Amino acid sequence: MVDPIYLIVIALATAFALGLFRKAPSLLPYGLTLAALAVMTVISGSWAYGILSGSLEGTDIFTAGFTPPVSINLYMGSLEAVLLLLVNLTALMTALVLRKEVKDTSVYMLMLLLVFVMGLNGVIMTRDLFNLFVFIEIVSIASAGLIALRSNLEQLGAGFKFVIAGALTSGFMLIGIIFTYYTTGSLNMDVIASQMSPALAATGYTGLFLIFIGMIMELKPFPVNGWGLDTYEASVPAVSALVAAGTTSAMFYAFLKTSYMSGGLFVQAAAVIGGMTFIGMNVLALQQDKSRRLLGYSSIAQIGLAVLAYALVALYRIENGEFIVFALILTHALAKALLFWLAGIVGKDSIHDWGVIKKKMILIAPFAVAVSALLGLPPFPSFFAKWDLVMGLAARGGMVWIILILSGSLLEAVYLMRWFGNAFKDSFNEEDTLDWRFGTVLPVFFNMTVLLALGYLSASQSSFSMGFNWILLGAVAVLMVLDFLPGIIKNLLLMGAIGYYGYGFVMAAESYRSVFAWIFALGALITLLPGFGVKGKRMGFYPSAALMFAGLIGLIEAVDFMGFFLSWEIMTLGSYFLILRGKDSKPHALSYMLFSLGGAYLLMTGFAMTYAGTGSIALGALVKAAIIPHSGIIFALLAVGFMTKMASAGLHIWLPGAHAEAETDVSPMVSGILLKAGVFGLLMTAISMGEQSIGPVSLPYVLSWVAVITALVANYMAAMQEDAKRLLAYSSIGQMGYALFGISLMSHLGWLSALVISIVHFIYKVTLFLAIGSVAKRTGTRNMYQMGGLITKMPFTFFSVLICIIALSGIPPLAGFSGKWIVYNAVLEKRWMLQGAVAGAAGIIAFLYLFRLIFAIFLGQLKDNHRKVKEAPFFLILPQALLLGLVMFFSFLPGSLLRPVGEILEEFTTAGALEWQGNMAISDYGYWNGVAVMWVFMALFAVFFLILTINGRRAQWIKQFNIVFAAERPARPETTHFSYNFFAPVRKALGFLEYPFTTNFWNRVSDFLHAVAGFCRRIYTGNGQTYLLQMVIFVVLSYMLTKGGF
Amino acid sequence: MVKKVFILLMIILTGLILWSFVPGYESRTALPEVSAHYVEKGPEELGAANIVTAVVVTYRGLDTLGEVTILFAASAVVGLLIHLNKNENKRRREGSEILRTGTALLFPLILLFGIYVFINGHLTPGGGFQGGAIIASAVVLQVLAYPNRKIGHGLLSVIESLSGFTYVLLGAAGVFLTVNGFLDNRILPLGEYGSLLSAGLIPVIYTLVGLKVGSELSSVVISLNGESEEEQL
Amino acid sequence: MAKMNYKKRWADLEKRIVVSPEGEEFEVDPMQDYFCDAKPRVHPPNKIAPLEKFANWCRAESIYILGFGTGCGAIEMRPLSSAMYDAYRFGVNWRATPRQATVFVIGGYASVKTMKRIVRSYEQMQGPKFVLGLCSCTINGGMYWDSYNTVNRLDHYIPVDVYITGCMPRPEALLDAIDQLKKRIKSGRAEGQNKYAENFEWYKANQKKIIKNWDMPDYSW
Amino acid sequence: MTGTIALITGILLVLIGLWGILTNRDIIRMIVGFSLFDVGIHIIMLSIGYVAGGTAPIIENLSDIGKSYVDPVPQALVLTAIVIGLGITAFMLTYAVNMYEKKGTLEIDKFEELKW
Amino acid sequence: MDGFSYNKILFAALTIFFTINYGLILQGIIGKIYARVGRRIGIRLFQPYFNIIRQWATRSAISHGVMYYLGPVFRFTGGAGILIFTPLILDAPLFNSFTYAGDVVLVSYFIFLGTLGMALGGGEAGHPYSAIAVTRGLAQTAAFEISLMLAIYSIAVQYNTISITEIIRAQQGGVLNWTLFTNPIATAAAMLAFLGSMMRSPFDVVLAPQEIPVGPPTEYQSQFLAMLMTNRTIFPVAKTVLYVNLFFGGVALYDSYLLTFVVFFLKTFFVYLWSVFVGVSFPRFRVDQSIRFFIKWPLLIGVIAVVAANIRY
Repeated sequence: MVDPIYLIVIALATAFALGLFRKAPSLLPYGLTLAALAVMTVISGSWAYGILSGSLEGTDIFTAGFTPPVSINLYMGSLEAVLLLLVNLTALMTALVLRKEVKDTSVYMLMLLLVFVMGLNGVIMTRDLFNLFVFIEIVSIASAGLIALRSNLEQLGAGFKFVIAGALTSGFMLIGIIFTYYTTGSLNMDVIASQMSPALAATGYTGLFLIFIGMIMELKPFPVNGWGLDTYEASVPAVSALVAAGTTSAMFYAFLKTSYMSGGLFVQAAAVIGGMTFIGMNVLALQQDKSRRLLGYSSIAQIGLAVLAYALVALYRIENGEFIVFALILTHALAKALLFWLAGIVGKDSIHDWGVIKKKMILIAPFAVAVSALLGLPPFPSFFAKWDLVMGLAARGGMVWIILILSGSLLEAVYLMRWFGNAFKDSFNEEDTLDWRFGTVLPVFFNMTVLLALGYLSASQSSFSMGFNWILLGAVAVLMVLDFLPGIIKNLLLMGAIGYYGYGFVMAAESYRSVFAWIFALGALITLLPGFGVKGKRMGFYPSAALMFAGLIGLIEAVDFMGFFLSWEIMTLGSYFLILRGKDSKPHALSYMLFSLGGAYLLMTGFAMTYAGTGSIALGALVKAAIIPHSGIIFALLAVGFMTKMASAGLHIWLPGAHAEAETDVSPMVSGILLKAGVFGLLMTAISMGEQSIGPVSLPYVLSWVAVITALVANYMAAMQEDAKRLLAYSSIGQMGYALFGISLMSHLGWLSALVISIVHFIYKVTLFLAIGSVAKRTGTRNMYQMGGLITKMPFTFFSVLICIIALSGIPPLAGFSGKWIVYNAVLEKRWMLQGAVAGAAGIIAFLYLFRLIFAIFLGQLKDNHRKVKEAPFFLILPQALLLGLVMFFSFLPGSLLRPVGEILEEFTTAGALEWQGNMAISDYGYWNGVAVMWVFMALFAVFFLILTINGRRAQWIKQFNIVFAAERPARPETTHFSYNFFAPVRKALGFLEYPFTTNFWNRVSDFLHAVAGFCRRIYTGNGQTYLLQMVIFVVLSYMLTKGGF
Repeated sequence: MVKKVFILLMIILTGLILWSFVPGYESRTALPEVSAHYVEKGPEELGAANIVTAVVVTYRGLDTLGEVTILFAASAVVGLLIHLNKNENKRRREGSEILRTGTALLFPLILLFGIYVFINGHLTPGGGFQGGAIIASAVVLQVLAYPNRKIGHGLLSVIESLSGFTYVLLGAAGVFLTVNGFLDNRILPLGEYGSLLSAGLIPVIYTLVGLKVGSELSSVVISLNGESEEEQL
Repeated sequence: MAKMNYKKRWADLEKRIVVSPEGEEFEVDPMQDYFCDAKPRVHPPNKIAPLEKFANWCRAESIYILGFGTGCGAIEMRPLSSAMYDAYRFGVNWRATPRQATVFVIGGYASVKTMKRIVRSYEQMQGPKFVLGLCSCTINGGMYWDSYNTVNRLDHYIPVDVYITGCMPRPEALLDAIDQLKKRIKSGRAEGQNKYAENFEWYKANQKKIIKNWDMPDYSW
Repeated sequence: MTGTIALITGILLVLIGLWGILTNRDIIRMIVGFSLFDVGIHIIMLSIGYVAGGTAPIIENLSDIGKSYVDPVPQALVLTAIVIGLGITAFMLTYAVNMYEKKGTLEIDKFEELKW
Repeated sequence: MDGFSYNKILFAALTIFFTINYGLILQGIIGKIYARVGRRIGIRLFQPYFNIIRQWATRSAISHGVMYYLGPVFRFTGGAGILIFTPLILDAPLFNSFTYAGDVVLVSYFIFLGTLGMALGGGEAGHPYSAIAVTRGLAQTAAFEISLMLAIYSIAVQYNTISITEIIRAQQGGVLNWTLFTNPIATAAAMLAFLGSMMRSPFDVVLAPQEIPVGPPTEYQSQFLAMLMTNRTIFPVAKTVLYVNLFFGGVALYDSYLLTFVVFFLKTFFVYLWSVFVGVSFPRFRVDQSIRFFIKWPLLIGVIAVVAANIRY
C-alpha cells in the first residue's frame, strides 16, 4: 500500500512544480493538477477501502526516521481514510468545475488548490499539535487566496474578514499550544492524551481552553461567524463547495482530535455551543434569500449539529457514536458540495431566480437528493445518524437535546424546502442560461450517487436493526432510472409492481393492518389508472408516486419503530414531490412538508421515549409503553404526530391548499389514501397503548374534542369554499375528524367506525376527487360559480358525484350510513354525547357543502363556454366506475364490510361488539338492517317513479332559460346561476367560525421567527472589526462560563 | 467612547484569561523529555551543532515543510491578486542618489551574507529562513532605490519552484531509502561533526529553503511594487 | 336608429362566439340553445268521461289564482282574501308562480308592455288553465279604448273564460265570476288551453302585431 | 524571573495588539496591531522555552552535551510562527493594497458589501 | 323486530294510504284553525283533497331534466320511508311494517333523503330561487338538528336504547311515564327543534311565498308538484309521529281500535298544533336570525338535557 505521506508529497511537489509552467498553455498545469488530485484520490480511496474492508489496519506514519514524540507523526485510520477520500474527491471534482477559471488565474489558482488540499490532508492526518496549527494556517491562507479568485470587491472584503478572523483565532490557538507545551512538555497529542489527568487539566486549563476555543472558532460557531458567511457567499461556488465539504470536515476532525486530547474537558461547552449554532443559524437563515449565503448558514448549522452530536455522544456515552457523528459530517459534506456546485451551474444568487434550473429538469433530482439528505430524510446516512442519536439520547435522559435537535431540523426544513419549492415552481427567464458543462455536471451527479449509495450502506451501520424492505426503494430507483420512458409504460410498470408485490403484501398483512393494506394497495392501483390518460413522459411523477406507495407499504410491513419511521418519512417525501407538481402548490407543498416533518419529529420523540422506557424498538413495545412512566406524554406525542397527517384542527392548514392544487390524479392519492396513514398510525397507538392520561387529563377525551371540533369547523369551512377541490379538501379534514373521533372513543365500536370511515372515505373521496378533477380539467376552472348545468354534459361524472355525496353524507341506503350508525352507538356506549352532538352537527353541515358541490357544478345554469364540454376521459371514469361498484356492493351488503372488520377488532376488545342476526346488526342500544333499508328504498323508489312516469309521460322537456322569471326571461346563465357566496345567511350567523385562528396562529409563529431572524442577523454587520470584537467577547464569555469565573 | 471602554474591558478580561497562566509559571530548570532528547542525542543522531536547526529541519521537518508551503501560498496569493488586478502603474519617485549608490554597493554583499547564513544554518544561529529573508531584504533595497524598474518573476519563480520541488523530492527520498524516513537528513552521510558539509541533508535543505524563501519574499515584494511579465531580473 | 337601440338592448339574445375551455371557438345562439322552441300541444280531455268529470269538479273547487296584478283591477283581488270576503272558503287560493296556478285574473287594462308579460305568464301556466278578464278594459279597452298602448280586446291575445264588466267591478263581482268559472269548468267547456294551442298561429300573430320587441321564442315554456 | 518578565511582556504585547486591532478602523493600523499581537505571542513562546541559566542550544563540540541549554523546541516553533506571521502579514497587505485600489479607502467599516 | 314477510308490503302500502288521508284531513283542520285565528271561515275540511286531486289531474307538464324528474321521487321515497320505518302504533303489525330495518338514527338520517331529492330536483330546474331556498333550508336544518340530536341522546341514555319501539314501550303505563314528564328538558329542546323542522312561521323563510315563490319547488308543477304535495301530507305526520313516539308516550294498541285511533289523532294533532300555535303567534325570522336562535336557547337546553341525563342515568 502506498505510504500516505505521498498524499502530501504529491500535492506539494505538483504545487511547487507548477511554477515552472507559468508560461505554458493552461491545459498543461491544469492536467497536472487533475492528475495529482486523481492520484491522491486513488491513494486515499485505496486506504479507505482497505481499512473498511479489513484488509488493512490503521497505521502510524513516522517522519524523519524517528518515532514520536521525538518527531512528528501522522496517523491513517478508518476515519482519516474516509475523510481523506472525501476531501480529495471533492477537490478533484472542484478542480473539474473550476476549469473555466484556470485561464484567468494563471497557475496561481491551481497552486493554491493543491496547497489547500495538502493542508486539509495534513490537518486530518497529523497527530502533532503544532503541526496541526501549521496545517490549519496553510488551509486558511490557501482558502483566503481561493476566496478572492475573481478579486471583486465582495470577495476582497470577505477574504480580508476571513484572514483577520483566522489570524485572531490562530493567535489564541498558538498561545494555547505553547501553554499546553509548558504544562505537558510535549506537543504530541497522543502523549498529551495519555498524560491527561484532572490535576493536569486544572493546571493546564488555560492552554487547553485556548486550543479548544480556537478550534471551535475555526468551525464558525454562532454568533461569531459573520466572516464565515461572507466567505461562503462571496467565493466562487466551487470554492465554497470545497470549503463547505473539505475544510469543515477536516476542521471538525481536528476539533475531535484536540477534544480527545484534552480528555473531553470541554464537552459540555461544545454541546452548548454546537446546539446554539445549530438553532441560531437555522433561525437566522429564515430571512435569507441569497442562495449561497443560505447555504453558508446551513453549512454552519450542520457543523453545529455535528459538534453537538459529538458532544452528546461523549456526554451521554451513546453507542455507535462514531457512526452518528461521521454520518452527519459525510452527508453534510457531500450534500453541501453538491448544492454549491449546483449554485455554480445555476449562476443565480437569489433563491427566487432559481427557477432557471428547470431548463434541465434532471437537475431537480440531485437538488432534491441533497436537500433531503441535509434534512436527514431517509434513505440518507443523516437519517440513520439522527435516529441513533435521538434514540440514544432518549435512552439516557437527554430529552432537552432531542427537542433542540429536532426543532433545529424543522427550522432547517423551512428554508431549504422553501428554496427547493421556489426552484421547482418559479418561472424563469428564457434567456438565462445554465453553466451546463461536463465538468460542472459530473460532480453533481457523482455526489448524488454517492449519497444514495451511502444511504444504503449506512442502514447497516446503524445500531438498530431495521424492518424495512429495501426492494421497495429499489423499485423506486428503477423507475427513477427509467424515467425517460413514456408515461404509459412507466405506469404499467408501477402498477405491475404494486400489483405483484401488493398481492402478497395484502395477504400477509394481519389484523387491522390488512384493512389499511387493502386501502393502500387497491388505492394505488385505482389511482394510478388515470395516469394512462396522460400523454407524454410525465417526468418525475412515477418515481414520486412509487416513493409514496413504497412508504405506505413499508408502513404496514414495519415491525419496529425504525422501519415505521423510515417508511413514514419516505411516504412524506414522495407525497411532497407529488403535491409540489400541482399548479400553484408552492406554498402549500411547503407547509405540507413542514407540518409533516414536525409531526414526524414528534413521532420520533415518542418512539424514542418508548425505546427509553421499554428498551425495545419493536412496534410491540408500544403495548409495554402503556405502563411505563410518561406513557401519557408518549401517547400525546404520537397522537399529535399522527394527527398532523390527519390534518386535525390546528394542524390542518397545509391540507386544503395541498390537496386542492395537486394534479387531478394526485389529489385522490394524497386525500383518499395518504390520509389513512395517519389513521393507521393513530389506531395502532390507541390499540397498543389504550387509554392514557397526562395528570388528570384523559388524552382520548381531549382527542375527542379536537376531533369533533375539527369535523365541525372543517365542514363549515368546506361549505364556504368557492373552489371545488378546496371544498373536497376541507371535507377530507372533516372526515378525518370523524375517524379521529372514532379512535378517541377507545372502544370496539369506536375503532370499528374509524376503520369503516377510513374505508368508505377512501372510496368516495377518491371518486369525488377524480370526478371533480375531471370537471375542473374539462372546464378549466375550479371555481364552482363558474360552472353549472354540467349534468347534461358529464352525466356519468354527475352520477358518481351523486352517489358519493349520498354515501359521504351518510344518508341511509348507501354505505356511508354504517359509519354514522356505529358512531352513534359508540358515543352512547362511552356517553360522550356532547362530542357526539357536535359530530352530528358537523354531519349535517356536511349536507351544506355537498349540496353546494353538486348543485353549483352540475345543476343550475349551463354556461356559454361549457356548451361543448365533453364527458370525462375514459381513464378518469374507469376508476370511478370501479369504486362506485364497490360502494354499491357495500351498500347492498353492509355486513360484508362490517363483519370482517368487526372480527378483526374483536382480537383487541369485544365489549360492545356488534351482534349479527342475518343481515341485522344489533348493538347494545339499537339495531340496523342495511339490506332491508336498501330494498325498501328501492321498492318505494321504483313504485313512485312508475306512478310519476305513467302519469307524466306527456311532459315537455324544456331548456335552461324556460323558467319563471317574474314574467321576464333570464339574460345570461352567469347572472342566473346562483352559486357565489352560496351560504351567505350561514356566514352571517356563523361567520365567526371562519376566523382563521389556526392560520393566524401559525402565521404569527412564522412571523415571529422571521422577525427574530431579521433582528438577530443584524449582528452580522459586515464590519470585520466588529466580528473580531465579537470573537473576543465570545472567548471571554466562553471562558467565564466554562470555568465559572477567572 | 462607550465602545472603547467596552473594548478595554474585554481586553482586560482577555488579559485575565492569559494571566491565569502566569501564577503557575516559573522558568524551567530542566528540559522536558523530548527536548532533553534533542539536546542530548541530537548531535549524535543528526550531526547538527545547532540543535534548533536539527529540530526545525529534521525532527519537526514536517512543520518546516508546511512553513515553506505557507510562504509559498502567500506568495501565490499575492501573485494571484496582483495578476488579477493588473492596472497601469503610477510612476513613483526614484530613490535618492545615496540610496542608489548604497544599493549598488550593498546588494551583492547582502546577497552573499544571506547565502552564508543559510549555508551555515546547521552550525551557527541562522538558517534558510533567516538567510532567505536577508536575501529578500536586498531586493527590497533594490525596489526602494529603483521603484520604477519593473522586475519580472520569471527567474524568481523558477528558482522558487525548483527549490521547492527539490525539497519535497529530497524529503520523499527518505521514504524510499529508509524506514519512515520522510525528511530524514541521514540519507546523506553525517560527515564530520561541526564542519560545513556535515549533518547530512540539513545544509542542502536549508540551502533550498533559503533560495525558496528568498525568491518568494522577493517576488512578494516585487509583486506589491507592481508586476511586469516582460522584464527579467 | 330605433333598430340599433333594439339590437343593443337585446344583445343577450344575439348569437355570439364563445371560446371553450379547450380553446375551441364556437357559436352560441341563445334563442336555440337556451329556450325550448316547441309549439304548444293540444291536451284532449280524459277519454273516460266520469274521471274527467270528477277531475273537472276538483279543478273547479280548487282555484289557484296567479298572484299577478296586471292593472288597476288587481286591487279588487286583495279583499277576497280578507275576512270579509274570505274566498278561501270557495276553494280559492293564490300562488306566486304561474307554474302552480290554474287561474289567471287579468286585473284591468292590459298595456302593451304588460301584455307581453301576461302572455308569457299565461304560457308558463300548466293546463287546464283559465282566464278571468276583470274590468271593462279587458273587454273593449274601456276608458282607454283609444289609447296608443292599451289592448282593446283581451281575447284576441289569450283565450278568456269569463269577463267581468265594471270599472271597477266590486269584489263580489269577482266572486261571482269565479262562481261562473266553476260552472263553466264543471260543464267541461273551459278548454281555453286547447283553444290557444289550436289557434296558436292566430293568437301569436295578434300578439306580435302589437308587441314589437318579441325577444323570445314564440311560446314561453 | 527572566522568563516571567518575558511572559508578562508577551501578554501585554498581545493585549496591546488586540487593542490596536479592535480600535483602529484603518486597515493598515489593524495590520500593525496584528503584528504586535504576533510578536507578543512569539515572546510568550520564547519565555516558555526559557530554562534558568541555560544557553542557546548550539553544541559546538560533542563534549558540550549535558550542559544546561534552553529548550530548543519553542525556538523552532517560534521560527515557524514568525514565518507564518510574516506570510499572513504579507498576505493582509496584499489584500489591503487591492482593497484600496478597488474602493479608494482603507477604513474597515466601508467594506460592508456583505452582511446579514 | 321480526323479519320480512310479503304481507308487510301490503301493510306498508296501507300505512301510506292511511297517512295520506290522515294528513289531508289534518291539513284541512289546520287550515281551518289558521282561518279562525284570522277571523275567517276558512277552507272546507276537504279542500286539500280537491287540491291534490286537481294537481294530479293536470294535463300538461314540463320537465327540466333527469334530476328534476327524479327529485319528487326521492322526496316521496324519503317521506314514505320514514313513515314505514317508524312505528305509528306500538305493536300493531299493520303500522309496524318495516320498523325492523332500523332505529331512531336510521329514521333521522332517512329524512335527509327527501331533503336531498328536493334540493337536487329544484336545483336542476335552474331557477335561482330554488337554490336560494335550499340553502336557507339546509342552513336552518343544520341549526335545529343539534338540539334535536342532544335531546335524542338524552333520552337514549335515559332509556338505554335507541330503538323507537323500545323507547315507546318504556313510556307505557301512565301519562307520567312519558318523556315529557320524565325528561322535560330533553322534550323542551326537541320541541323547539320541532318548530324548525315544520317550516312554519317563524321559521318559514325557506318558503317565503312571495320573495322566492314557494321555495325549492318554485319550478315544480303538474304531477311533479302533485307528488310533492302528497309527500307534504305524509311528511309532517311522520315527523309528528316520531316526536310523539319519542316524547309523548307513543301510541299503544288499545283494546278498542277506535280508542287507539283517537289517542293517535289527539297526540299527533296536539303536537302538530304546537307548531301551528307558535306559527300564528310569531312573525318570521330571517335565516341568520333563526340560526342564531337555534344555537342559543335550544342548544343550551339540549346540553343541559344531555348533562342531566348523563348524571341521572
